[in-house]
Amino acid sequence: MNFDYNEEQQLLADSVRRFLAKDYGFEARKKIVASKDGWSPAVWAQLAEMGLMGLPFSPDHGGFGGGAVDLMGVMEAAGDAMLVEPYLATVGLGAQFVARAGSDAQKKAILPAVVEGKLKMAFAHTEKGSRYNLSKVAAQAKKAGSGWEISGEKFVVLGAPSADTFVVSANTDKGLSLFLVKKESAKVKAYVTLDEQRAGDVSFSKAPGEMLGAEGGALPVIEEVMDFATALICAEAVGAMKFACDTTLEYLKTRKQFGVTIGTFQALQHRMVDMFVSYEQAKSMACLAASKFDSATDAKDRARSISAAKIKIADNCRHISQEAIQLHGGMGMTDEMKVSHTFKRLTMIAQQFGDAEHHLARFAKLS
Amino acid sequence: MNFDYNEEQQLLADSVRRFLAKDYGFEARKKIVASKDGWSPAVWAQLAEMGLMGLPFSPDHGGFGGGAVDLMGVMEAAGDAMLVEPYLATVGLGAQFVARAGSDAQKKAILPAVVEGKLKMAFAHTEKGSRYNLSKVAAQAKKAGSGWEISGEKFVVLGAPSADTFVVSANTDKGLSLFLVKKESAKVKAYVTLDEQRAGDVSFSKAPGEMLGAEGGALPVIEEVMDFATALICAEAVGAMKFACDTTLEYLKTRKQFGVTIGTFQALQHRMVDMFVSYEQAKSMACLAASKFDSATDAKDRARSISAAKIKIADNCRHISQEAIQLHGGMGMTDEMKVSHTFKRLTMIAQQFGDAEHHLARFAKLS
Amino acid sequence: MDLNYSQDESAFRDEVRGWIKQNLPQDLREKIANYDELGREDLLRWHKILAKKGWVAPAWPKDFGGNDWNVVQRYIFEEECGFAGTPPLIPFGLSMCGPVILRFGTPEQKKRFLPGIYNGDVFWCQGYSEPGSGSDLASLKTKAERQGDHYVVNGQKIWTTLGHIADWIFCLVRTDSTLSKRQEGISFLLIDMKTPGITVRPLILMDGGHEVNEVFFDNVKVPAENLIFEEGKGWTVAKYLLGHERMNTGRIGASKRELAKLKEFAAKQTGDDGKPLIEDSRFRDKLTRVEVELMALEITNLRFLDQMRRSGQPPGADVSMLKIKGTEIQQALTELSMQAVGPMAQPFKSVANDPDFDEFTAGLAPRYCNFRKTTIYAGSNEIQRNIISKMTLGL
Amino acid sequence: MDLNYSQDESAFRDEVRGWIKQNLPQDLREKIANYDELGREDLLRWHKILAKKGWVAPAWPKDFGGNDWNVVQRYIFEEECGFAGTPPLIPFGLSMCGPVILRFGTPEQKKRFLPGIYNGDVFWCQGYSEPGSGSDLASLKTKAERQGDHYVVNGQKIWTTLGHIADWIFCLVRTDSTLSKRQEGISFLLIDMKTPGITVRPLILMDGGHEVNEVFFDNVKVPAENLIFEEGKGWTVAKYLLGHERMNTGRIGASKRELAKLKEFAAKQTGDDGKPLIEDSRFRDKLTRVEVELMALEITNLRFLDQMRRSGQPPGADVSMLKIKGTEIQQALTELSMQAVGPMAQPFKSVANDPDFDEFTAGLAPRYCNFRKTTIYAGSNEIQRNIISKMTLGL
Repeated sequence: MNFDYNEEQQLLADSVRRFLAKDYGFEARKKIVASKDGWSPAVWAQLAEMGLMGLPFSPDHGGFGGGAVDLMGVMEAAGDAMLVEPYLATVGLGAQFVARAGSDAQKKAILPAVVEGKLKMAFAHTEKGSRYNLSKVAAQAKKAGSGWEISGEKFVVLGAPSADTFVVSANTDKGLSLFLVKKESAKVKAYVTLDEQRAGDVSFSKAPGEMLGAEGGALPVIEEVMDFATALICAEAVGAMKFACDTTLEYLKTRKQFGVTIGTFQALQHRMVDMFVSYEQAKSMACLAASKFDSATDAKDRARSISAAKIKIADNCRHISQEAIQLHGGMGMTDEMKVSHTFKRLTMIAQQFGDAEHHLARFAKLS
Repeated sequence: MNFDYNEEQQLLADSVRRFLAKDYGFEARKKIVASKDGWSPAVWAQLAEMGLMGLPFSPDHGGFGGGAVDLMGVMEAAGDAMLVEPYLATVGLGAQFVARAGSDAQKKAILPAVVEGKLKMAFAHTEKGSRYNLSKVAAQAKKAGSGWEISGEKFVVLGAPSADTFVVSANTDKGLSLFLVKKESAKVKAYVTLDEQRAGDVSFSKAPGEMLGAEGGALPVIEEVMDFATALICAEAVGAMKFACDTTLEYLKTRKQFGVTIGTFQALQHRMVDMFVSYEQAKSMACLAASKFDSATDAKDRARSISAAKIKIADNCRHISQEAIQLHGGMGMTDEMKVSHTFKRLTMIAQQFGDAEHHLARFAKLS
Repeated sequence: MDLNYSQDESAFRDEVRGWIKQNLPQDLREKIANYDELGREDLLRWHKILAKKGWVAPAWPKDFGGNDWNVVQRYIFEEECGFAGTPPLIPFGLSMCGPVILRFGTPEQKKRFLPGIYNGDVFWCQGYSEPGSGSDLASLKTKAERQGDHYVVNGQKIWTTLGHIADWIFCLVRTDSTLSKRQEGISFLLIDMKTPGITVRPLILMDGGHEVNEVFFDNVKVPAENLIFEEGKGWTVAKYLLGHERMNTGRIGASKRELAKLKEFAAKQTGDDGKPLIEDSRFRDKLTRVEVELMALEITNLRFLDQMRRSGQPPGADVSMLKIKGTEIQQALTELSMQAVGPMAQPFKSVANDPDFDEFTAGLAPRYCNFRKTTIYAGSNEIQRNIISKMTLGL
Repeated sequence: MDLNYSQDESAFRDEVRGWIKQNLPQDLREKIANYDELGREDLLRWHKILAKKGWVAPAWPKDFGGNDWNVVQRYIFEEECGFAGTPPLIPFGLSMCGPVILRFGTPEQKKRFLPGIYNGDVFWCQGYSEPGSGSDLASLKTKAERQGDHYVVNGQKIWTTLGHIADWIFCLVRTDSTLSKRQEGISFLLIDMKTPGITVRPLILMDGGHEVNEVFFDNVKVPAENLIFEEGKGWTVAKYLLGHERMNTGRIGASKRELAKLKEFAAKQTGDDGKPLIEDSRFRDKLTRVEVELMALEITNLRFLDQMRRSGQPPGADVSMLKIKGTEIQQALTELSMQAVGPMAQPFKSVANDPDFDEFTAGLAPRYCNFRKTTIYAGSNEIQRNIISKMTLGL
């Protein structure tokens, strides 16, 4: 039993934090968000330089062979700084499919490029009306010569505008399958998300695709990768919650009304305490999610833990974000304060990859 | 639009309150609860004397032709004093079936006796495993000569130990029907309930019964009477909540710790405020329940309002009762304090005739 | 007890409802329905339509364009506007500055300012809060120094709603800093926003919207005749204003409209199980609990009105309860709307102004963000709890 | 990061689990499972079994029967007891009075009192709270006046858990009322419950149970040798005691057992739709949220232990968090158990001692009532929030 990061994990987390503190302060981030593409190639290159792209991939492809726990410290730092670069889309989603389901040739073709920061990816899966149901896909794939042609429309594809290669889910005669599709064959309608990331709706019309993994065997892989990404955003949420709690506490200690700091008001003190308790409980579940992802004995055990974690994270994202704004009063409502951006990211994390209700249903089904 | 009781209603409520304040104080009630039968014939006679038994029955049978709204003030007073006499069982349930579904002969035979306080009734309906589902009945009725023979086991029959006549639900070939069964033909296993009333499990074995209402047509009547009784306990809850709020406020103003009354602590102030807001919201829904029962245009409209009211009452019973105890600290836990008894009654009302979840489901179905 | 409106009240409601239906311009109706931002012209257009009808300031004396509506009629009118989805009547002129001038103004001030307020020719904003004075209003520092026939104002106001489109601002300023009681030495001043020395800086909210501003005063010369009531008696004026009757604190009409809309579009959303989302008990029960809370609040509000009508007393701390519950309900509705669309809540703004971009759905999450303000503004819900605790409960 | 126990820790857990399985008498196990009240003999029987094994006071020095378990082992032991459902070890002797005597007692006092505590021959209770001194302990008034070689005690204690079956009581008493600082002039005194002048009055709780008492002292003569530490230094002793390491504040083992039991019997209950209640999402989701909260609390607790083990520091305000969440979970579980049985929650006590009366089901609602105490006792959850606010957050 041990809840510390090991030395490597700690060193990496520290260096990411140092880098973000230096080059990714609130003002620097604001400029990046306002830039044309909404993310910074320089930051991206730096993250790759630090080894973050390769962290969860095999040394065979230039990576470090890490698991979800190895990424926790990084994601916490990303949550604190609210990193908008397509790290989750590429490392947490897109490339995970290649690593877990790809052929040796596919891995060789893609993973080293990802590790070096030269290739960005995105997972095009959600469709209109599928909500959080992972198995509901209308997109179709038809055999065309030695390859496939993919047709369908995907929505809210995280990192779509910057992706070089998409992992796309579509049905063949044998069922749900995955395909690699180049950006040239995808039509992306880009937008900024509430939490200032870039995403898009992506349509494919007879787009040439290369099958990834077994035909008709996509669902378990999708579940696995989504669980992985969910564990990552749980850790990211913990980083963002920590900032929200710390900055609110700081505000209570400095903001004066009626001649005293507002932190002397007992009603606010008790609510601040409840925020911190929420944070600790959420952190515990983020630990569970990451470590169970790495160590679970079977898919059911894994999925159950991830859903349990996401229930708590979703509930506590709401609690902490709402209280952080309320206790800040008007100032917390303004775009000028970092905490309002943290509020937006926490709000989105609560729903991303399934809201509390989705995971309550999944948890019950798995019990 | 008018939220006051009319003069008659107000006079009656006042006289009930006066009587209960004088003869049904906490100590007097304690003695009644501890007595062999757990209720007081003297109080019962007094309630009849004041006209409470006849309130919601037709003048044809000696009553006053009142509706649910006319009973609100009485039930609020009963909730404040925590009346344990089988008033709800007789006037709110048993005799209501006779008044609403009975033949002229049955009305004549029963209602005047009820109005005079000479006949007590109970509704034997709930069975093991039926939970709050009103249509699930296993008891059977078979034709036997000109009458019927009823067999089955009923649970948690409110007022069973004191009932002279039972209204019993049972299935015939034509479906769910109601029957009048005399106490001599019923076997009652009596108990005290958590909230210090008397109830019992009642079994019938080929008990001679007289059909009440149309054969196979019982369900709409049961729904109607249960809605009536639900409206009554909503008003009763409001009376109990009012006491819980008032006595807790009083405690906050008198109990000293750290040299000051604990009502000076802002965290407690805000919680006390939330209790009062809860009370006002609950009271509004009790008004809705009673007045919609009396004025609803159809059964669906009625049922929807009653379920909405019960949802709010159930939620706020929990909120107010739990906070009342917590803010009282240890003292609130003791049998010596009236508030602990109010806690128990509010706890039971939250579940009686369907908990919040039951009524959420019903409300959704009716919308 | 009768929860229904009387025949007269019902007739009045029907009249109001019918008139709004006839007179609310379709484009304004749609802007509201789509949660579009309303500009100065949109707001004043509806204001003027109501002014022409004589319904814009019911509580004003008849001589100044008011009418004799009782509290119930005023409530009905406001709730009908809310339920129909009319543009809001901006309160700063009509229900704040106007009543103050009516109560404390000189005949000249009344003649000068009231018609512009009534007719919607002059757009007002409010200069109360300061960076250091939020909940603790009496600590305000903006200074006004008497110099001959004018005051020279220096200082800063914040949270000035619509200050960027306003013509005039009414301010609480400190005219005497030497007094020990902070409530003394405060004065109530009317200031033309075009006066040299005034700078308005937008405060963008987290949803990207521009509603509020900082207003800076740098040696702003204000004619002494713009002082309302006596110098140093501004706190009296402010207290009168705060106690001024407001009927629609709970915003029940608007919440009913939002609830109906949410139900309608939740029925069109698909749940995880492929059925309409509204049939999913997990979503439905959250919705039901808000619906029930709103039903309760409407009755609570009517109960208070009934009491007011009968007692002739202005509402007390009851208004605080309506504020607390009303804003909680508004927030719950915006949150459920955002949750109803599931993953589609994420998109915020199209990069290339894509005409297909679903602006309505994309507006739901920002709206949720924006509505966090409701429990903060107009006396935060914590302050409302303090008020009830003190005034109603005597703690 | 590794959330699992090490091989050694797992082996230890298996050893404890196996031993409890072998040594917990079946009748005691059933009493606990049925929520029966445990009497003095029941409690002491299990105490003595553990004492014989040498496991009754792990944190005591080895010389006095303790063992070298580290914090994780102690936690494991306590959680295994909780999960298996053993009778509780009454803390007044073993983890309150004992440690105090070990720290502050004279060699004579150690020799005289510790064996009885350890072996379970002497049953202790605690005399801290008074009617006027609950959360504000330092305001206590019970007086002890030195007269020659003894103290004369007058006053009243309240909430004395198990005082009616206790042999001895340790008390905080005021030996000097002249000092301005209320924490001074308090002394820590051991009193034989058989001493003339002591009256124990039951305080029946709302579930009908007799757990707590009032204890009245009327000129009770206590030998001066029963004073612990110096006269007037009782507050030092009390603070030491409050800071004394407790591992099972969250009572996670017991809650896991209750959760498993609740799931099992909710599967046997019928929902409104005729299916097992546990498949009803309305019930199930409430259960799941408690389950998840408990999973989180277990990990939070282990995180704190891991920190303690590494730092060698006693737990700080973290314990307050475990108390808050642990008791909330316990209350939620009792409430869900009551709700699970629906209308069957009403029966409380059979009138004619009917042998068929379902005592278990009838015990659920009273248990819910009884567990309201958990957020009140041992420092109410409000006090715990004050502690975190001050100690952890620096507010």
